[in-house]
Amino acid sequence: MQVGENRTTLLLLNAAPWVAFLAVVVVFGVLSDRFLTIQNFMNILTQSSHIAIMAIGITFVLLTAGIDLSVGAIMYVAVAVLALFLGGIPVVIAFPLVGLIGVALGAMNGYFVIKLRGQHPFIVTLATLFILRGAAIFLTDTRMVFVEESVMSLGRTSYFGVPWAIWVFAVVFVIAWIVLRETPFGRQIYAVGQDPTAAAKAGINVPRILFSVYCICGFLAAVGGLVSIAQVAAASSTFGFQIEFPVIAAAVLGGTSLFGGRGGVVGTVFGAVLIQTVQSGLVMTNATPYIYPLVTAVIIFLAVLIDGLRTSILDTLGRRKIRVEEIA
Amino acid sequence: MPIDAAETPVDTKVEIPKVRAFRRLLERLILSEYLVFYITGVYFLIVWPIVPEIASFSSLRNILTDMLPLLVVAIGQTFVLIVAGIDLSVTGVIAMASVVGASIMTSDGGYLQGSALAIPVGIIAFLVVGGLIGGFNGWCVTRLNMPPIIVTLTGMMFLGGAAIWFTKAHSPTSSIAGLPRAFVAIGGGTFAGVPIALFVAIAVVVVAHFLLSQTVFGRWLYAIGINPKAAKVSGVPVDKAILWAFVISGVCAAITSMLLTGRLETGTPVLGQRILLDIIAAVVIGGTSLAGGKGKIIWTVGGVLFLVTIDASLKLLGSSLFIVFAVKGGVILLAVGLDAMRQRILARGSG
Amino acid sequence: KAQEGKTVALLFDSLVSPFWVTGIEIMREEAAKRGWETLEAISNFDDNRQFEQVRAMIEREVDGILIIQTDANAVIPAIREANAAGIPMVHFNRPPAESDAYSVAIQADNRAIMRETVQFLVDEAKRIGGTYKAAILIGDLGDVNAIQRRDGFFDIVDQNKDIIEVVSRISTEWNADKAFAGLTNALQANPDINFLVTSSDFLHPQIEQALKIAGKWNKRGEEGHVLFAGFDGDEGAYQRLLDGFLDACGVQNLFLEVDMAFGAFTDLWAGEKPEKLLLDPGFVITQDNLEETRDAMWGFSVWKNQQG
Amino acid sequence: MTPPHAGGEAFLQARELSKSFFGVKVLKEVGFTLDKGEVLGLVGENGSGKSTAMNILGGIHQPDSGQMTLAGKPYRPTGPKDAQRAGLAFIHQELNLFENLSIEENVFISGFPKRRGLPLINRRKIGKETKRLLDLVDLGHPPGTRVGKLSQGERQLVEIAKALGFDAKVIIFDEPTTSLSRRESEKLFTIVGRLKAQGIGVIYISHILGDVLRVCDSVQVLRDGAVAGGGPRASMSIDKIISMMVGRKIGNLFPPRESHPGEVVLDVAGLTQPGVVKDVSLSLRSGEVLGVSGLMGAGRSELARILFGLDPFKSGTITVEREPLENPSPEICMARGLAFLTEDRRAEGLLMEASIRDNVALSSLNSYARGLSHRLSWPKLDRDVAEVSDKVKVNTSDYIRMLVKHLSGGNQQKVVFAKWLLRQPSIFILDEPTRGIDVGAKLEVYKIINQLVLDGAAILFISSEMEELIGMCDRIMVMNRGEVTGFHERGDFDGERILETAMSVGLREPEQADRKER
Ligand SMILES: Nc1ncnc2c1ncn2[C@@H]1O[C@H](COP(=O)(O)OP(=O)(O)OP(=O)(O)O)[C@@H](O)[C@H]1O
Ligand SMILES: Nc1ncnc2c1ncn2[C@@H]1O[C@H](COP(=O)(O)OP(=O)(O)OP(=O)(O)O)[C@@H](O)[C@H]1O
Ligand SMILES: [Mg+2]
Ligand SMILES: [Mg+2]
Repeated sequence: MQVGENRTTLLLLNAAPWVAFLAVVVVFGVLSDRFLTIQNFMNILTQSSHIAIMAIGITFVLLTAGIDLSVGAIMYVAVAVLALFLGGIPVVIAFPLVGLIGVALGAMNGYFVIKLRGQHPFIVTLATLFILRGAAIFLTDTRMVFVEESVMSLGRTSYFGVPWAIWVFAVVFVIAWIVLRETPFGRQIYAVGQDPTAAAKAGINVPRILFSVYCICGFLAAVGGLVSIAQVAAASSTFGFQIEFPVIAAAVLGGTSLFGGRGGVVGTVFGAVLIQTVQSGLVMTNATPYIYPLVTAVIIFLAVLIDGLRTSILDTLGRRKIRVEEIA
Repeated sequence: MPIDAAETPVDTKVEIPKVRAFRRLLERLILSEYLVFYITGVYFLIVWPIVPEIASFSSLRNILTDMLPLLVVAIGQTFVLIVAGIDLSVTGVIAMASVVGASIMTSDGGYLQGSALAIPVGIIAFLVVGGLIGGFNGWCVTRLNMPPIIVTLTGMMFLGGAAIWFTKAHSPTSSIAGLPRAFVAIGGGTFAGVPIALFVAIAVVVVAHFLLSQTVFGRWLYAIGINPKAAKVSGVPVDKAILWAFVISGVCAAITSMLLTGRLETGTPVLGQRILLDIIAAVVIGGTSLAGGKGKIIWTVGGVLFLVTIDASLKLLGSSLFIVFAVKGGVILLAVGLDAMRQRILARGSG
Repeated sequence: KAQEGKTVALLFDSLVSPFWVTGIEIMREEAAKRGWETLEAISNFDDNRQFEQVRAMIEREVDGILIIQTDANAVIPAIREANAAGIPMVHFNRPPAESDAYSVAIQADNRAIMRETVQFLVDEAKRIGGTYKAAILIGDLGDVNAIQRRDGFFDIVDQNKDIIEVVSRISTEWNADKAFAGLTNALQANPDINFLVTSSDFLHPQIEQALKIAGKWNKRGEEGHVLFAGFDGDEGAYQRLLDGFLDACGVQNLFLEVDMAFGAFTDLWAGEKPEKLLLDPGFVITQDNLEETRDAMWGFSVWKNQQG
Repeated sequence: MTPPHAGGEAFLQARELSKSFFGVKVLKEVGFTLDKGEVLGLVGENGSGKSTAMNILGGIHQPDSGQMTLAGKPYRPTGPKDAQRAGLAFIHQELNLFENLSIEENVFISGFPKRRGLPLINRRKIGKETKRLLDLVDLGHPPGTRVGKLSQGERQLVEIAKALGFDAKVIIFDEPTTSLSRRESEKLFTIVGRLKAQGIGVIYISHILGDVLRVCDSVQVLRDGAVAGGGPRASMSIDKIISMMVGRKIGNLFPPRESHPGEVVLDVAGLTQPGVVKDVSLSLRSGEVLGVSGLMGAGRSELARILFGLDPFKSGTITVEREPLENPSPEICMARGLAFLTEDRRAEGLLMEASIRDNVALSSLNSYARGLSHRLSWPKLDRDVAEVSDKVKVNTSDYIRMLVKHLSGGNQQKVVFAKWLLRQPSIFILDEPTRGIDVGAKLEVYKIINQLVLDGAAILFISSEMEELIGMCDRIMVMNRGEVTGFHERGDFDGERILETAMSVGLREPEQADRKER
């Protein structure tokens, strides 16, 4: 009986993000007649693309029950290097170099997380967050940095009517989806997140997996930085500041658990788009700017609340049942 | 080669005991719970010749008064970390309590402008804001099964925004000034030459230390941090104790808010926004574990002292923001590295 | 000269925009010219840290403190400390709140300059005819200057409600991504925006990008030109004036302000007591007076240097 | 059909393996041999080192000393992967499956076949292969089913299927039948027979000695980390194995006790929680030991947890000393004089990182607190802790600094006992109080229990060891699938009959549920 009710609740909780999304769209659609247009949908996707890309990266880390607070700092360092040192170089060379910087910085995180095992990645990446922000400030001297017209023009380029940022976003999403679902590496990430001891016993090289996910996360943070800078053209010392919050929120909102082993990039993308939809809806309805952080905070809070309820119900359902027939 | 080989044993025979003794001393130092005090001392001695001003009376006094607000909020954080939680909303509490308290006391249009009750009610408002927010955090964590990181993270975002909104509704400018002199004294005033803030901080330290080391409540907190399931089976009111840990953290943040608000003579919604990482870093550097079950007030005092000493030296050196960031990040890494090393030595020692 | 060998602390809260970067460079040059030494510190928007920096500078026994505080009220205790130590304090570009503590503030007359700037834009609008949909990019709501500029904007547009309707107030928090996203969304909601004012020139790259995407980045006189005014007077603004995309720009006279600030120190050391608030009247540079006024525009000299 | 092995050596050989954890020697120069096509049974008490020895074989732990050879070559795996490559498959005691993955993914997690030229998993291949393996163990689920959806027994079958998929030369089964019903166990024995016929070496660990004698060619007994004996099946019997395992006759183990039951202190009527327990009624008197017997998963622990307010129940009543117990929680139950010794002392019983004193004091702190501030009175607390710890003979003198994690299992169990003794409760619920402790410690525990009963306490004694129940209890209640299936009185105890009661409501025949023996 009780369990039956639980199952219904669970179904509702699982559907909750979609219901919330629908509600948000309907509310803003009623409030602003421009909201429900293809063009606006494109805008939302474009603007959420850098968050979504970084959130995809952090999904890999969260799946192993880790966390990376340094993504915003990596993003800033990557862009600062692009603007300051890779100015004259064509983007086809400059962008991969920036990606490499992201991988290197992610590798630093990964190295410390593995070496300082027993210390939560939270505190490790908190430290690298400080160090990398410091490095970026050192590079830029806190000045605003500008990128070349060749980078900026990408922010205005469309292929087949779809902006460049969305293409990048789509490519990252598809690759990430395939990697997580269809490659041995992806499935082993899930295994490590579920139970690292068992994973080690099954012969999985757990440190290697952990190291790789931080590299991926660093790489995608750099890519997110590129996508963002191509749109906004210049980066001040607040570039990427505290962006880890919406990024983590997007992943959690999409159903990726902070405790590892559960979630995926589809949900993450959904979460990122939902957050951006709300932001854009608030601007379109000319809402008072003070309310933005409040609304965002409330949305994240509700998402995690739902996740918490879902987890506890899953736990109850997962408990051993002696008398199975009574709950069927 | 053979000649060298013949000589080496002589050397090593002399060297080994010394090396061993040195190693043992080093291990003892690393294992010591007061490690951070020693490091602070060493650091101080290193920078002394570079910036002699750091040892002046007024500079030492500045270090002392600069550390008080950070210390109080870090003490609250210690309670939460001991139960294996974390409270990121403290900066939000600092901001919110600051503007709410100020809105009551301010002489330009405060709720109790000019009333004799203004200051007591204002102080109570600070504490109530902190206590309520802490209580809400604790409730979410214990009752709604939400991870503390996220609960308090959203709390931080929400309160930061709400504090600006609140200020906007109470002041034409971006902050609330005109606070009564008697209140301002809490942050900046002195009594018999001693900063009043020092009395406040000492009171907090003493009460917190007593709670943690001498009372049933303190034992409960440690037990929960080590193993909440076992604590529950042993009859510890786990949920209630965690709730109270968050309330204490909120109240401590509110006291810090009072100190800072008094010091700047202004209620501002961005107060403390940038010190979140300092707070957690200070507690962790002191030796309190993020994994719970381990922590002492005296350790936190050491961690805060260390951080503020470094900060003071960097300020006197006129260091750039880059160095400040890099040093802080490096220090956190160093602290976790030392802790990892300590764990390894302990495991070996018993193996 | 008695002034040689003086040490002055320059306490900035950030260097986010070219305005501050150029400001600190002009200060360093000026100070060097006068034979002063400078100590610098940046608070990264933390009031309490800045208070502690002031105390550290007092500790270092500097001869004067030039400060750019984040919050007008929260700086008062720092002024008191400086007063008590007998060290002159000068606020650059942002005045402190009213108080009994004594210090000298140099400030651009933001509201007046913004009024004048927007007035030029309104005159242009009247000249061209038709009705206008206006948008403003507002700065950080915790910054006095941002609020004064916003008020200056509304002073003028509110008088001209018959032809101008404000359809969008975009909060930027002095943050480039927020500005970009906000403007893009505003243009989405109101594709007919044709009257745009930004509270600071450092947001020009984002504005250009957003307008380009919306197909509205057109020169003065071209079809679909958006009436566009800026504030500060940086090198980007000069370039865009030159190219004809920007119609007007309220300029803070940075050279004058630095000169006023250092003059205030000299006066204070000489035992004089200048007024608490010294205003930089600023000026508006427009398409019409570009040639005559550009030499007073700090952005022009930066621009000239960049051209080599 | 044992094939000849190289140089007269056995196919797999281990010599003088030793291993310590945290200073405690767990394996003491253990050796064994395994031929191709041989089934070796490994038995011993809990904690005697069986799993540890196998973990060394499987590359999970490295031995402190000792050598191994496989097919005549030195064998020293540095990790599980190494062991797998060498041809070793391992079915762990604790299931090693990932609930968030599908059956096929679990089977291939350590090495997926890839699509030609691509780094992608060859789904078709793993699906087909998994299907084949699942057929071997008679599990009908589609290979794509998430393991989280499977029952415990089904998961154990998946583990077995996984090991079969390795194409191994040696397979280790560490207690593979704990969650299997008889029918599935039979299936497993057939599989073992087939492996044997294929020339694969099998190591089979189990506590069910009958099974061991049935499937194994030879048996090796471990005691306290050392080899206590062994030999071919023909030379072994259950009695002989037991005396090797324990080192003495069981009869001496239970100190005699006079019993004088008094008032009913705990009365349970019609306790029901859907899916867990159904209509449980019992009454417990002071000065009485009521044993609870049943097969694994009978719901005994669950019943105990409900009684102590740790789990909810839907209907029924609990009465303590004639007062009803409403909305029980551990705090309320403790205030009413109950104590609960959990079966999982590591996870629920102890603060491993804390000192003995902190552990022993934990449940009684409030009675040592004074004044408004609840300040603890340390001297009195320390004195009482030392007294009660001495009483249960915890083997250390430094109660204040010694961390519990450094104690041996038996001493840890005594600490848990001491914790509850300090409160002086009148009703004890003991769930497997002797689990994982050595024979000497067991005897101490029995003495403590006897002393408690003499002092008038009432004891609900849950145990899986039949001998222990028979030796210690005044009455034994038997449970199966969450229901009480019968009571046995002292003097009328008979292992065979109790076991019969424990299985009297067949796992697969719920319609017989009302047939109760009294
Ligand atoms: N990783 C470990 N760390 C510390 N101690 C361990 C570890 N693994 C096993 N032990 C200890 O080693 C001893 C032997 O354990 P082992 O698991 O080998 O016993 P076992 O014979 O398999 O018992 P059971 O029948 O209960 O499975 C126990 O006392 C156990 O507590
Ligand atoms: N069918 C099962 N499904 C899931 N977990 C099980 C199952 N059977 C046993 N377990 C787990 O194995 C652990 C060890 O079982 P244990 O030996 O305590 O069984 P038991 O005490 O005989 O069972 P019970 O306490 O239900 O009578 C249990 O605590 C339980 O978590
Ligand atoms: Mg075992
Ligand atoms: Mg049990």
